[in-house]
Amino acid sequence: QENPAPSREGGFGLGRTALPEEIAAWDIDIRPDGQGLPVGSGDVYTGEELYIDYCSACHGDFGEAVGRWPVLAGGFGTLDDEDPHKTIGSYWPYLSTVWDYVHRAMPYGAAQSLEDDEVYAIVAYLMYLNNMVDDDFELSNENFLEMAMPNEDAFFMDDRAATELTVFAGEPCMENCAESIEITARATVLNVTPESEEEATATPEATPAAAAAEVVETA
Amino acid sequence: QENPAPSREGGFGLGRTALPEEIAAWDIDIRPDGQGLPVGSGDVYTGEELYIDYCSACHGDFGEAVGRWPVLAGGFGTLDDEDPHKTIGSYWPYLSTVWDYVHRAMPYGAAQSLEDDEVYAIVAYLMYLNNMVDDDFELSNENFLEMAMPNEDAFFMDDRAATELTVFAGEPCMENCAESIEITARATVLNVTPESEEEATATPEATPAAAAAEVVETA
Amino acid sequence: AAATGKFAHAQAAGPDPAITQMQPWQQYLGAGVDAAPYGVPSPHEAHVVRRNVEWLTADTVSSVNFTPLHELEGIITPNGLCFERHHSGVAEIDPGQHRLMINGLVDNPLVFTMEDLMRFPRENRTYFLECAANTGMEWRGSQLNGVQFTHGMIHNVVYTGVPLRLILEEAGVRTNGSWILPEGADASGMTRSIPMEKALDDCMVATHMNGERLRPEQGYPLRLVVPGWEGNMWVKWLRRIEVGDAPWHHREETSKYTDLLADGQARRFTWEMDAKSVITNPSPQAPILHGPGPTVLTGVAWSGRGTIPRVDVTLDGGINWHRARMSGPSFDKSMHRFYFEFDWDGRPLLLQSRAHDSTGYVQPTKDQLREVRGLNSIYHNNGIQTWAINERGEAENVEVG
Amino acid sequence: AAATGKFAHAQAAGPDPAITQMQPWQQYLGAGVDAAPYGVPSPHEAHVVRRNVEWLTADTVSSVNFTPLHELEGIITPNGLCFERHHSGVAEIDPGQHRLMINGLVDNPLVFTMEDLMRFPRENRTYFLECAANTGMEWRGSQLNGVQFTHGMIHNVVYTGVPLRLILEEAGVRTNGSWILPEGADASGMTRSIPMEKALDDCMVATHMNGERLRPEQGYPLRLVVPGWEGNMWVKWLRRIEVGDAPWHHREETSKYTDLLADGQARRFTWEMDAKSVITNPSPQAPILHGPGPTVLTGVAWSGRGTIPRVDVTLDGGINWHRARMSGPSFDKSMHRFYFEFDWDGRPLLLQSRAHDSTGYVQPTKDQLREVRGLNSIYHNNGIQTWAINERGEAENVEVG
Ligand code: HEC
Ligand code: HEC
Ligand SMILES: [Ca+2]
Ligand SMILES: [Ca+2]
Ligand SMILES: [Ca+2]
Ligand SMILES: [Ca+2]
Ligand SMILES: [Ca+2]
Ligand SMILES: [Ca+2]
Ligand SMILES: [Co+2]
Ligand SMILES: [Co+2]
Repeated sequence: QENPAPSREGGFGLGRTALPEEIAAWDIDIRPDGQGLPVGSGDVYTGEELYIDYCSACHGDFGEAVGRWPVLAGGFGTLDDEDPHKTIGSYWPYLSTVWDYVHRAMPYGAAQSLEDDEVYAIVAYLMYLNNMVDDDFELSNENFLEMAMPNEDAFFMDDRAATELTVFAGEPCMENCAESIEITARATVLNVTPESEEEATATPEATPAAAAAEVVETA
Repeated sequence: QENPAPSREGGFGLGRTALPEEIAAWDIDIRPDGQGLPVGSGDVYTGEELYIDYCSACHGDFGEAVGRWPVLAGGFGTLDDEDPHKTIGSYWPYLSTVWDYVHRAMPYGAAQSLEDDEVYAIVAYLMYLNNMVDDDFELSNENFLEMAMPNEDAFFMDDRAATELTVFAGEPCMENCAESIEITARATVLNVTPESEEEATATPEATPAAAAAEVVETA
Repeated sequence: AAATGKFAHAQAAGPDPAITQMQPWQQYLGAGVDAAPYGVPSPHEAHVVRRNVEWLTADTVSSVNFTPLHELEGIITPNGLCFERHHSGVAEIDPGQHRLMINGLVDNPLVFTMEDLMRFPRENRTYFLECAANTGMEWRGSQLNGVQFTHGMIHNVVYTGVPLRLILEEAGVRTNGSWILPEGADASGMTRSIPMEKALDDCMVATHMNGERLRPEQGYPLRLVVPGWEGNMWVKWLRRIEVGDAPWHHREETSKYTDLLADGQARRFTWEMDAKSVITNPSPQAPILHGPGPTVLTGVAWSGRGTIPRVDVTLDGGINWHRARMSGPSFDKSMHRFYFEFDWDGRPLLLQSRAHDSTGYVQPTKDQLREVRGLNSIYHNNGIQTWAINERGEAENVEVG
Repeated sequence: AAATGKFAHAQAAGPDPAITQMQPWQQYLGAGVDAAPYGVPSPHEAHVVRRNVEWLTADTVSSVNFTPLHELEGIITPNGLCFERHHSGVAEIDPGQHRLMINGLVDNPLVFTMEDLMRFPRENRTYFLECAANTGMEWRGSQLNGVQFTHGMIHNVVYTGVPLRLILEEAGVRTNGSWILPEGADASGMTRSIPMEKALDDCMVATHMNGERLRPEQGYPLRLVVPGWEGNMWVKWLRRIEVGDAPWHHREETSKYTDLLADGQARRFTWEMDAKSVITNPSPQAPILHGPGPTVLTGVAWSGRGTIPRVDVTLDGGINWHRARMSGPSFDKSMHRFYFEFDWDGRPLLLQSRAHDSTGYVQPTKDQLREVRGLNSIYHNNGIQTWAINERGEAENVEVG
C-alpha cells in the first residue's frame, strides 16, 4: 500500500542511550530460562498470608475464585473434557509466567506493588494450591528452574498451515450444493443478548453457554 | 476507485411519485428566462416600507450595509478598480437571481416568510436603490423579463482550459532555477492571525487587507 | 441522457406534511461555526455506539465492548466506535511523560520521546485489528443475537507511524536477536513475544489513527501495529521493546491466546487471523423493515494473510451461491466491503457470506472448524455465519445443517 | 537481521524520572469499557480543533471555520475536524422527516425517504472537498500566519452513497434535461446549477462519511458529492434535485463563485479545483522545535482533475527542487500525502511544494496566477505557498521573488 519510509545507513541519530538505572526500572520481564529473574525467595506459609491479604478477595482463599474473577487452581485432567478448567496448575506451561505476571499486573489495581520476595512467596503458595509442592516449600531464584509444570508438553506450535490452510482452499461448490438446509441452532432460544442500552447491564434470562463468559474473560 | 453500483433496466421501483402539491411546495427556484416566477407585483414605495422593516437593520436603509453585513447597492464602475464593490447593481447579471434569493433565503433567520407580492416590491426597491428604475416603478411577472442588468455581458464561461491549463504544464526547472531569492511579503507584519483559542475572537491589531473579509463573506 | 424509469412507482394517498409544511430547519438559523470546535454525530444517531455485555466479565475495567458493525459503511471504522479491550482500563497518558525504550540484544539501548519519534520517516497504511476471541462465544452454537456482539471485536483503521524496522535499526539489533517483546505502559504491563522477521517486515509504531492522534483507549500516544495478526499483540501505550533470542511465553501467550484442541493439546503462537467475512445488513440488529422488493445486502471481509479478491453470498443457507460486488479499495490485511443487491420476495432467507483470500484460502463452515479444533479452542473462530430472515424481515443468529 | 546503528546518540545527564518513577497509569486501573460509548480524543489533544476567525464575518452563523491541517496525518480528515461553511447555520434535521424530491424534466417526479435511498446500490469513494475561497485571503500577499487559516477550507473523506445516476435513471431524465439544480433543506435553501454530464458521471448522493452517517454540519442526513468541483456545489441537507434545460444562475453562481478579472470581466462556472499542494509541517502553527538534524517535512496535495503522481519540494525558495515521497493510496480527486525527510543544518529555509497532477498540470506560483487573473478574483487561489523558517525553527507565511 505504500512507498516505504527509507532506512538510513548508520541510523538517524535519534533518541538517546538508555541509562542502566532506566533499563533496570523497566526491564521486568521474566523468561522460562530464568532470564530476568531477580535474586530472592519466599515460602508457602508467607505466600499464604500475602495471598489472603492481597489476592483472595477476588481469586478466593484457595484459588477457586470469587464470582467471575479468574480461577487460579485445580482443573487437572479436564482439558479434554466438555468443560475444561484452565488454571495455573492444569494449563500453564511455565512457572516463569506466573512470576512475571503476578509481579507485573497483580494485585489488580496496584500493579508492581509487590516486593520480589513477596512474589516468590505468592508463587510458592500458588504452586501449593495447585498440588505442585508441599506446604513447607520455599521458592527461590536458586531452585526456580527445577520446577516443571505438568502441562508443558501439551503445547505445540501453530500447525494451521498443514492442518487447515490446505484443506480450506480450492474452488467451492456454487450451485445446487445441498438437497435441503435446516436450522439446527437458534440464538434467540438462549435470550442472552442485550436488547437496548439499558438491558445491556441486565442479567440474562438463561445462563449463557459456558464458553461465552470465558471467552471474554480471556479475550 | 470502485466497482460501479449497477443500473437496473427500468429502474428499481423505489420512491413514489411526487404529488403536484408537494412539487408546488418545494419548487421555488426562478430562472433568468422567467421559469418559476409566480404571478404578482410590487412597487418601489411598498418595497421601501418592507425593506425598512425587514432588511435595513443589516443591509442599511440604502443598501449600504450596517457593519460587515452585505452591501446591496452602488459600486458602479469599480469592477476594474483596485477595490471593486460587487453589488446587485454593479455586478449581478440577472434580476431573477435577486427575486430567487430574497424569496429563498431572506430575511436572514426567517427564510421564505415573504409573500410573492412582497418579494416583487422589495426587488423593485433594490432596483431603485441601484438606479435601475424610478421611484414610481412597479415590478411584476409581466414586465420582469424586460429588465436588463447592467453587468450581464461582463460574464463569460470559464476559460482556464485555454488560458491556464496549457500554460501551467510541462517539466519545470529542478536545479539552479534562480540566482537568488528574496522575501517580498510577510504575514507577521499584518498581525491579523488569531494566536490561540481566545485570541481568535480578538480584534486584529492591523486592518486585514481589504480582500480578506470579503473572501469569507463570499466563501 | 439517462435511461428512462419504467418501473411503476408507488402513489401517495395525499401530500406528505414533511414536504408541504415548512420545517423549522428550512426557516430559522442553526448553530454557527464556533459551536462545535470538535464535532460529534447527530443526536438522531445516538444509538450508534460501542456496547458491552455486563454478564460477560467480572468488571468493566478488564472487559470488552463491541463495534456496531451493522451501523457502519465502507471500510473505515470511525475512531469513536473502534471496539475496546483493556486489561486494566484506559491508561490516560501525558505524552510529555511518555517514553519508548529499546533494550536487550541491541548495540545501543535507546530511549525516545514522542518528539524523537516524530523525526523518523513515517508511513500510512490501513489494517484491520481483530481480537482473536472475536466470535469466540459462538463455538458451541448460535449464542448472541447481533453482529455487533458476534463479530464486533474488529476495527479497520488507517495508521500513521514509523516502521518498527527503522527504530530497531537505530538501536542496532545483534545477530542473535530473533524475538521482540513489546510492553505497554498501562497497569497490565501488556507483553507479547513477536518473531524478529515480522517485526522487521511490516510492524509499525503508530502515532495516528484515521488522520488524528491515537485515541486514549487505542493506546495514545503510541501503539504497536502488527498487521494481520491477532489484536492482543498490537500492544497499546507502548513503552518498551526488548530484543531477545527466545520467546517469553508470557501470560497472554500461554494462559490466554493458546488454542485448546479436543484432545487436551493446545496450539501456541497462532498469530495470523484467518480469512473471515460477515453480513452486517440485514442482521439481527438491522432487520429488513421495508418489505419485499429491492434489498441491499452488505458486509465486510478480511484476511490476515492478504487481500480479499472475492466474497460469495447465499440466500438459501448454502444451496446456491452468488458472487458479491467488492467495493472500495482492496488493501493488504485490511477490511473489504461487499454488496449483494437482490429483490426480496418476502419469503424466509438463510444468509451467509464466504470470503476467499489472495492465498486461495476459503472461509470454512463452523462445522469444518469444529472437526479440526473441537469446541474449546475459544479463539480464531472464522466460521461462516448464518442469519435466518423470517417473513417479517427479522433476522436471527442461527446454525444450519 | 537489521542494520547496526552507527550514529552517535545523545547521552542523558542522569536518569529520567519519567522512567525511574512509577507513573499512575502504570499502577492503577483506568476507565472501563462502558465509560465512552462514543469515544473522543485525549484531553492532551484539546488544541486540535476547527477554528474560526471572528473578524472575517458579520456573524458566526454564515461563516467558516478551518481544518487544523498541521495536526493531521495521512489523507483522511477526521469527521469532527472537517471545516464547516454554512450560510444559515447547521440545519438539525430529523431524518424521519427528511425527503429527497426529483422534479423538472423527468418522466416521473419522485419523492424518496431515507429508507428508500438505502435500498439503492451504493458505492464507497474518497474525495477532497475544497472551498473555492480556500487561500482566497492570500491574493494580495501573505496575510494569515497559519496553514489552518490559509489552506484549512479543505477536507478529505470516504463517502458512501448512491450514484446520482441511479436516482436520475429512476425518475427518467427527458432528452432535453441538460442541467440539474440541487437544493438544500437548510434556511439558506442552497442551490447550484450542475451540468447533466457531471451529474451522470461521478456525482453521489452520500449518506455516510468515513464509515458513519454524515455529521450534521456536513449535511446530515444527505449531501451531494461533486468530485473535484468547488465545495459550495456539494449541497448539504439535500432535499431536492430539479432537472432543467438551462442553468439557473443563482446567487452562489453569480454574486459569489464567479471570478472577477482585472479588466472587470468575470469568469462564471469555474467548477474544477486546480491542482494544489501545501506543506503542513513545518508551518507557522507547527514550528521546528527540535533544532538541527533529521527533520520530517510533510504536506498534502490534490487536484480536481485527477491524481497527484508527483510533488516537488524546495528548501531554498525555488532555486533547487527535490521530489517528495508520495504516501498512502493515490485516489482520483482525493488528497495525497507527501513527505520529504532532510537534515536541517539550522539555517533559515524557504519551503515550498509544487504539485503535478495526472493531466500534466503543474501548480503555478502566485505571481503566475496574478498575471492571468489580477488580484480580485478571490476564488481558486492554488498558487505555491512559501513558509520562511528562521534559525529558531519558527515559520512564517511569506512571499518570495
Ligand atoms: C480486585 C480483583 C483482583 C485482585 C485483588 C487480584 N486479582 Fe488477579 N486477576 C484479576 C483479574 C480481573 C484478572 C484478569 C485480568 C485480565 O483481564 O487480564 C486477574 C488475573 C490473575 C491471574 C491470571 C489468571 C489467568 O488464568 O490468566 C493470576 C495468576 C492472578 N490474577 C493472580 C493474582 C494474585 C497473586 C493476586 C494478589 C497478589 C491477585 N491476582 C489479586 C483480579 C484480581
Ligand atoms: C439579520 C441580518 C439580515 C437581515 C435582516 C437581512 N439580511 Fe440579507 N443577508 C444577510 C447575510 C448574513 C447575508 C449573506 C448570507 C450568506 O452568507 O450566504 C445576506 C445576503 C443578502 C443578499 C445577497 C448579497 C450578495 O451580495 O450576495 C441579498 C440580496 C439580501 N441579503 C437581501 C436581503 C433582503 C431583501 C432582506 C429583507 C427582506 C434581508 N436581506 C434581510 C443578513 C441579513
Ligand atoms: Ca528483559
Ligand atoms: Ca479428562
Ligand atoms: Ca508442612
Ligand atoms: Ca423549478
Ligand atoms: Ca473603474
Ligand atoms: Ca416619483
Ligand atoms: Co491466536
Ligand atoms: Co469557481
